[in-house]
Amino acid sequence: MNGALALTIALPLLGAFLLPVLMRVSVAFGVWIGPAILAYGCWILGDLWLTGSMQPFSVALGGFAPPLGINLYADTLALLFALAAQLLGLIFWPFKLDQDSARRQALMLLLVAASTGLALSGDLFNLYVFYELTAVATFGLVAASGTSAAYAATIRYLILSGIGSVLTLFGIALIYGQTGTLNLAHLAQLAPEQLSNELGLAAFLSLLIGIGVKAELFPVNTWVPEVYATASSRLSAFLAGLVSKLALLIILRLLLLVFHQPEAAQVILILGILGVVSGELAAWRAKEMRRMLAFSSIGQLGVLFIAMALPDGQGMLAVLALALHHLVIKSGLFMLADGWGGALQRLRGSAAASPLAAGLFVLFSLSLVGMPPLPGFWAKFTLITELAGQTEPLYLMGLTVFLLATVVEAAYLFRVAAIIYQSAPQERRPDEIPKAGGLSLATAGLFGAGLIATTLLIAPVGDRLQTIAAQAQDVDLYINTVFPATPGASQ
Amino acid sequence: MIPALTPELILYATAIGLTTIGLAGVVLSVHLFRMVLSLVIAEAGVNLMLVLAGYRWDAVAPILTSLGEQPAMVDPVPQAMVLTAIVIGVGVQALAVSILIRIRQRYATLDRWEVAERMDADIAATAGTPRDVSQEAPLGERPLPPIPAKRVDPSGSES
Amino acid sequence: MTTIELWIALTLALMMLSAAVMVLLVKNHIAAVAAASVVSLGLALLFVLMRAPDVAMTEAAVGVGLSSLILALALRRLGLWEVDGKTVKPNPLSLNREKRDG
Amino acid sequence: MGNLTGLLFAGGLGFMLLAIAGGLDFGAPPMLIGSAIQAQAPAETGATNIVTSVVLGYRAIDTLGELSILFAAAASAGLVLGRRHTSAGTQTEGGFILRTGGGILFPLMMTIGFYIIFHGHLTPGGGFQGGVILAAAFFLPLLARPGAKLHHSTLSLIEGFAGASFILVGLLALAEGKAFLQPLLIQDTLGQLFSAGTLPLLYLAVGLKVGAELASLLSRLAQTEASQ
Amino acid sequence: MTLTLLDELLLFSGATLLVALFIGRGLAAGWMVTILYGGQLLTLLKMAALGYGGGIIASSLSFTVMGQNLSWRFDALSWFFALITLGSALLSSWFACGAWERSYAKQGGNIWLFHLAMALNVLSMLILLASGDLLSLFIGWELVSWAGFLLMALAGGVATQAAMRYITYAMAGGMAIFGGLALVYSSSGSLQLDAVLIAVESMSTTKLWLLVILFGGGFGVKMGLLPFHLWQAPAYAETPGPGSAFLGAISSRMGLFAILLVLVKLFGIVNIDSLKIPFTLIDARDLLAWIAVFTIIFPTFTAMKQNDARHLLAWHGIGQGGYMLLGVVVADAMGGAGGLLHVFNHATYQAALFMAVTAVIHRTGTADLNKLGGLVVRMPLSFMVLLIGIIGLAGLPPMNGFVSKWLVYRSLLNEGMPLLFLAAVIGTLGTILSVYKLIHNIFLGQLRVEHEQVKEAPWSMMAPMLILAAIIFITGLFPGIPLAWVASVQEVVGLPATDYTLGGVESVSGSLDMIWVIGVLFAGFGIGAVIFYSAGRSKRVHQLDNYAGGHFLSADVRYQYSDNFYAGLMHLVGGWYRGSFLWLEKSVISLIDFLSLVMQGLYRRANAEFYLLSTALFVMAWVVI
Repeated sequence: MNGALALTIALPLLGAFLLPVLMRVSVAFGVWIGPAILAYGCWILGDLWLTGSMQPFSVALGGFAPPLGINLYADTLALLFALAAQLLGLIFWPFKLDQDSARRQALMLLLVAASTGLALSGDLFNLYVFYELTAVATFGLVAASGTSAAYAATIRYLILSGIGSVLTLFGIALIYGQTGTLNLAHLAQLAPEQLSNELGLAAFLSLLIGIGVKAELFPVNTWVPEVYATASSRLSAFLAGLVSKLALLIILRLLLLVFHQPEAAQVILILGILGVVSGELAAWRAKEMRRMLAFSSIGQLGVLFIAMALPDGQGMLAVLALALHHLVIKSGLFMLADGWGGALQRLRGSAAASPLAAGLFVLFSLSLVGMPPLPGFWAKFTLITELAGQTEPLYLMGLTVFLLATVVEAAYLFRVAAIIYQSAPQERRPDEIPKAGGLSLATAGLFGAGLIATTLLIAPVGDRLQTIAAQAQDVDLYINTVFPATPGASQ
Repeated sequence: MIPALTPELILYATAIGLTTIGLAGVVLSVHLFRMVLSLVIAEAGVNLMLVLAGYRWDAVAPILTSLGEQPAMVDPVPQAMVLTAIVIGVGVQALAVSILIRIRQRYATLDRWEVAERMDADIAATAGTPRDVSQEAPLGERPLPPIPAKRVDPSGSES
Repeated sequence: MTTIELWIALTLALMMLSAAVMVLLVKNHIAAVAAASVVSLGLALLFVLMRAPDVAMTEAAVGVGLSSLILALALRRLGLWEVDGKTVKPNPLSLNREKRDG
Repeated sequence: MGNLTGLLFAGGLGFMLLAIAGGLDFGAPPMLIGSAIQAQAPAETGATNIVTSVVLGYRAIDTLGELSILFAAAASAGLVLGRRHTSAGTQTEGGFILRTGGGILFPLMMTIGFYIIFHGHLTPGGGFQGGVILAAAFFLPLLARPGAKLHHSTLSLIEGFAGASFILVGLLALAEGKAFLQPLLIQDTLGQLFSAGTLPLLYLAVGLKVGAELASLLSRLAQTEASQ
Repeated sequence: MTLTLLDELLLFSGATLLVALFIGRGLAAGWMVTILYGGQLLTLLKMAALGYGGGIIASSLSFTVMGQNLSWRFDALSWFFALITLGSALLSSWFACGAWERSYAKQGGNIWLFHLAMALNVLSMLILLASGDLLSLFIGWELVSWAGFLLMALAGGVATQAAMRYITYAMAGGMAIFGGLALVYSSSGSLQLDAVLIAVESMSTTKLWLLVILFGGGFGVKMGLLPFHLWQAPAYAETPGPGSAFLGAISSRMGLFAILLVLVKLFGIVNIDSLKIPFTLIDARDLLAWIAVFTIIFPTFTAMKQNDARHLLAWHGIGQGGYMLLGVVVADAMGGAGGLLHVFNHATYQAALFMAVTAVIHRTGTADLNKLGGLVVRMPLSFMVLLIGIIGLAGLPPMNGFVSKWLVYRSLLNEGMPLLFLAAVIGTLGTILSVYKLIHNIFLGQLRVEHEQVKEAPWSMMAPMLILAAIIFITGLFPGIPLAWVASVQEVVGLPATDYTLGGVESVSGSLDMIWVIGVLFAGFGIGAVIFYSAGRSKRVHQLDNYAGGHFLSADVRYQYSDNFYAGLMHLVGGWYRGSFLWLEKSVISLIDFLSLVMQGLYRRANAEFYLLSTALFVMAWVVI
C-alpha cells in the first residue's frame, strides 16, 4: 500500500512523457489523461491519509535502504502537501486547447510531479533535482503565455533561479564533503556532531538563499512581481499558492532536522522581517491587481519566514496554519484576478457586474488581514502568541512589523474593495467593465467555500493541525521512521 | 605570505574561482547572452566542487576491474550527482537561449536594462496603468529603440 | 596524486580561470563561447585526474560538445555571429553592452 | 550600483567560500554511504561501474527527475520557439564533404552511441554520453542539408516511449511486489552485458530519450535559423 | 442542554440577522426587523436582575480552538451597554421604517443592505459585550469594527472614503490590541480573565506600561480619543440617517466598554496609577485623564466650525466620549457613576439629535447649516426634540446630561483636580456655543423661501424622537433609574459604588436631587409665565415684519444670520487648531507612500542578481567572522 506513494510521482511523469505522443493520436482522449492521473494521485494520497494510522512511514525507492538509496518520507505534513499539489494541479489544470496544449499539459504534469516530490522526498540531492524540475517546468509555463513581457520575465527568473541552483549545489557539496551522506534522517543523526559549526552554517545559508529564490525570500524574490504579472492567473495561483510553500517546507525541514544553530534562525528572521516590510509596502502603491497580489504574497511569505525562525520548531503550528491559509487565499485571489487583472482603477463598478466575485474578494481579504472568526485570524493568533513569548528583542520586532504590516495590508486590500464597490463611471459602457466569471470564478468560489467550511469547523481543523505540527516537529520520530530498529520494517 | 601550493588549494581555488567568476559575470554583465554564459561557468565550478567532495587520495575510479580484493575507490555518489547536474545544466541553458532568441526578436536588444524597461512598459500597457516615471526617464518619454525591420522575423509573431 | 598530476592540475586550473575571465571580458561573442568550451574542456580533463571517468566523458560530450553547439547555434540565430569583433567597447567594465543599431 | 562594487562583492564571496571550504577534509572524505555502496553495489545491481549502479540503482529517481528536466526544457523550448518552419526550400545545401561525411558518419556515430550506452554498466559511459552522441548523429544530416526535415514526430515518439519505458520498468518492479525502480533480473555473474539485469535497459531508455530530446532541441535551434 | 437567557438573546439577534438577510428585500421588512429588535430588548429585560446586582449569566455556547477556551457571558456591565445598544437599535430602526425608507430607496439607496448592516452591528456588539475572555473580546471587537465599516460605507462616495479611513484606523487599533493580547498571553499563558487578573499582579512595570499603551491606544481608536479621533466624525456623519443615530449613540462606546473591562477591571486603576512617567509628576492615569480632557476640548471646538449639522453632532460625539473616560479615570464613586451615566445619557440625546437632523434632511434635503433657518414654524415638534436634545448635550438642567456632567465635575473637585475641572468647563462652554449654532441655524431666524411648504416630519419618524425626548427628560428628573444600573456596573468593574436615590445621589461628598432642582426650575418658569401673561401687553408680529437700517424689508428679502456663524470667534481661536492632527495623519500616510515607492523601486528597477550576491556575501562573511 505504502509503495503506491511512488506512483504519485511516477504516474504524472509517465503521463507527461506520453502526452505529446498521445495527443497527436487522439486529442479527445489525450485531454483526459492528465486530469485522470492527478485524480488518481489524489485518490492514492487521500486513501493513505484516511486509512493510514497517521504514523509517518518511509518508502525506499529502488528497494535500497535509506542511507544508501533515496527514500520518500511521508508524515502527515508531507502527505498533506503532496495531496495539495495533486489537488491544486487538478484545479489549475490548463484546459485551454490549442496547438501548444500538449506541451503545456505535459509541463503541468511535470510541475505537479516535481511538487509532490518536493513534499515527499527525504534526500537532499533528490530535493534539488525536483526543485530544478519545478523551476524548468515553471519557466516553460510562464513563457507559454507568449507575450514579450513574459519572455523577459522568464529570463530574469531563469537567471536568478540559476544562481540559486549554483548556491544550492554548493551547499550540498559542503554538506556531502563534511558528512558523506545526503539522506535527511542520516544528516539529522550526524548533524549535532558534524554540522553544528561554521561550515554547517555556511552550507545552510547557501541552501537557504538557493532555495529561497522559489520561496520568495527577500531579497532573491525580485522575479515575483514580473512573473506573476505576466504568467497566466492559474499558473500564478499555483506558484504563489503551492510551490513557494513547498520550498519553504524544505527550508523548514532542514532547519528542524539538520541545522540547529541559532544564527540560522536569526538570518531567516531578519530576512523574513525585510520581506514583510518590502512586500507589504510595495503592494501599497501597486496600481495593478496582479502585481499587488504578488507583492502581498512576498509579504505573506515573509510572515511565514518569521514564524519559521522561532526556535526549536515552536513556530511549526503557526507556519503550517499560515501556509495553508495563504495557499487557499492566494489561489482564490489569483483566480479572481483572472477576470480582474490589470489596472485597479478599471475595476470601478465590477461589483455590480459580478457580485459573487466581489463578495469573494471581500471574504478573502478579510481572512487575509485576519478578521475573526475566519481561519486567517487563528493562523495569525498562533503566530503572535509564539512571537510574544520570545525574550529576544528581534522577535518582538518581528511581531511589531507583522502587526503594522497587517494594517497596511488591510488598507490596500480594502481600497481595492472600495473601488470594486464604487458605481461605474458614466462614460463607460457596461461591456467595458471587467467581469470575473466562468471557470475561474467557480474555482475561486470553491476556495471561498473551503474557507467558510474551515471557519465553521475551526476546532477540529485546529486540533488536526496541532497533531500534524507535533508530528513534524519530532526529530526522533523522523529518524526512527527512516531507520527503524528492525531493518526492513519500514516497508 | 604565500600559502603552499597544495593540491587542495589549487583545486578548491579553481572550483570556487570558477563559481565566483560566474556569479560576478551574472551580476556585472549587461548583455543577457553573457549572463547565460556566466551561469554556465558558475555551474562548472560547482560541479568541480561536488567532485572534489568525493575525491580521495590514492584511489582509483569507481569501476570494478577484478573480482576479489578491491583497491580504494573514490566516492561514486558525488560523481553520479555531477552527472545529473551537468545534464540539468545543459537543459536549462538550452531553454535560456531559446528564450533569448525570442526576446531578441521582440525587443531587438539583449541589453538587460533595456529589456527590463521594455518589459515594464509592456506590463503597464497590458494592465492599462500609467507607468511610474523613473529617473531613467526624466523628462517625458524616452524613446525606446525601434525594432529594426531587418531583424524582425516576419514569422516571429506566429506564437 | 603525483607531482606531475599536480602540475597538470595547476596548468589546467590556470587555463580554466583565465578562460573564465575571458568569457566575461572578451568583446566577441564567438570568442566568449569558445572560451566557455575551453573551461569545459579543462574541467573534463580535471575530472579525469580526479578519477571520475564517467563525469569526464559526460562533461566532454555535454559541456564541450553539446553546450558549445547550442550556444553557437543560438549566436547565429541571435545575429551575434560576427567573426571580427567590430564593436568598440567604450569602457572595459561595462560588460558587453550591445551596440544598438537604432 | 557600480561595477566595481559588484566585483568586490564577488571577490569577497569567493574568499569567504574558500575560507569555508578550507574546513573540508580534502582527499579524505567521510565516504559514509560511498563505501557502503561500493561494498554492496556489485551484488545488488550487478554493475561493475559503480557510478552506473548509483545512477540507475541507488539514485534512479534522480535520473528520472533529470530526464524529466531535460524533457521539460525541450518542451519549453518548443513552446517558446513555436512550430518549425518549413520554408527551407530556398536554402542552399551544405558542401559535398559535409554531405558525404555525414552519410558515412551517421551509422558510425550511431554504433558508437549504442555501444557506449550498452556498456555503461561495465565501463565508463552510459546513457547520457551515448545519448549525446546519438543526438549528434541525428543532427549531422541537418548540418549537411539545412533544409532537411528531421522527423519530429518520430523523435517525439522515441522521446515519449523511451521515457515511458524507464518508468514502466520501474513500475514493473512495483507490480512484482518490489519497490518502485528496483533493479530486476540481477545475475550473479559480473562483468557481462546481461549481468546487470534491467540496468542496460534503463540506460537504453535514458540514451534514447536524451538523444531524441537533444536532437529535437538542436534542430529547433538550427531550423528556425534556416528560415531567417 | 437548556438555553440560558443569554443564549436566547444571541439566538434572537442571529434570527434578526437572518430575517434581514433573507426577507429583508420584502415589503415591511423594516417593521419586521424593528419588532425583532423589540423582542431582543424584551429578552434583555428578562435579564434585568443583572442591572440590580444579579449574578453572571453564562452562555452555553463555548468551545476550544487550538487550546484556547472561548466563552461568552453577561454581567451588569454587559447588560448596561446591551440595554443602550438594543434601545438605540430599536428606535433607530423604527425611525427608519416607513417614510425614511421610501425616500432612501428613491435616492438609490439599498434598504436591504441597510437593515442587514444594522442587524449585523447589533449582533456583533452583543457578542462583544458578552465576551467572557480576552480572545472572545478581540473576536467581538473585530466583528464590531467590520460591521461598522459596512454600515458606514453604505452610502458610497464620500462615505466610502470616510469608512476607509475608519477601517484603517480601526485595523491599527485592532492590531495594537492583538499585540497586547499576545503580550498578555506570554505572561499569563491563558487569555481567561481570572488568569490575567493573577498575571497582572506579577507583571513588570515596563510590560504594564506597554500594555496600557497598546490597549488604551487600541480601544481609544474606537472611542475617538485624541489623537486617533479624525476618522470618527466624517464616518458617522456620512452614514445613512438612522444609521448615524445608532452609531453615534453606541458604536464608539464599545471602546469605553473594553477600557472598562480591560484597563479598569483587569489591570485595575490602582495599578495604572502606579505607572509613573519618569521625570514628571504625572502617571499613566493622569495621562489618560488629560487625554480625555483634550478629547473634550478640541473636537468640541472643531464642532463649532462645522457647517453640516451631522458633522457638528458627530464631532460632539467625540468630545462627549471624553467626559465618560474622564469620569471613569477619576474612579471615585461619583466620577465613575458620572462617566457611566453619561454613556446612557449621551446615547439618548445623541440619537434624538441625529434623528431630528435626519428629519430635517428628510423634509428639506439638506443638512447645510448655511442653507437652513426658521424651520420652527414648520416643524415645531422636531424643534422641541432638538431643543431637549441640545439641553441634554450642553449639560444643563432639567435634562439628563446635567446629572452626569454634574457628577463628573463634582468628583473632579472632590478629588482635587482643579485644572482638569477647568478644562472640562471650557469644553462645556464650547458645547453650549456650538449647539446654539445648531438650533439657531436650523430652526430660528427667518424661514427661507424654498422651505415655505415644508411639513412636520412624518409620525413614523416623530414617534421614536418623542420617545427619546421623553426618556431624556424622565431620566433627568429621576436619574436614580439608570443610576441603579450604573451602581451595579461599578461594583462589577471594581469601582466604588455610588449611593443613589431616585432623584440623584446622596453622599457625604455631595448630593443632588433632580426632583428638587427641576421643581424649582419649573416653579421659576411658572412665575415667569404668570408675570408674562398677567401683564397682557404682548403683540403678535409676523416674522417678516422687520426693519433694517430704518427701512422696511420687502417680503422677498430674507435676513439670515446663519451664514458663517461665529466668524469672529473662529478668527480668535482659529489659529489654535490649524489641523495639526490632520497634518500628523497626512505625514504618516506620505511616509508610507514614500517607503512604498522605495520598495517598489527595489523590486522593479534593481539588479536582482546583485542583491543575491550581496546577501550571500554578507551572510557568509557573518559566518566566517
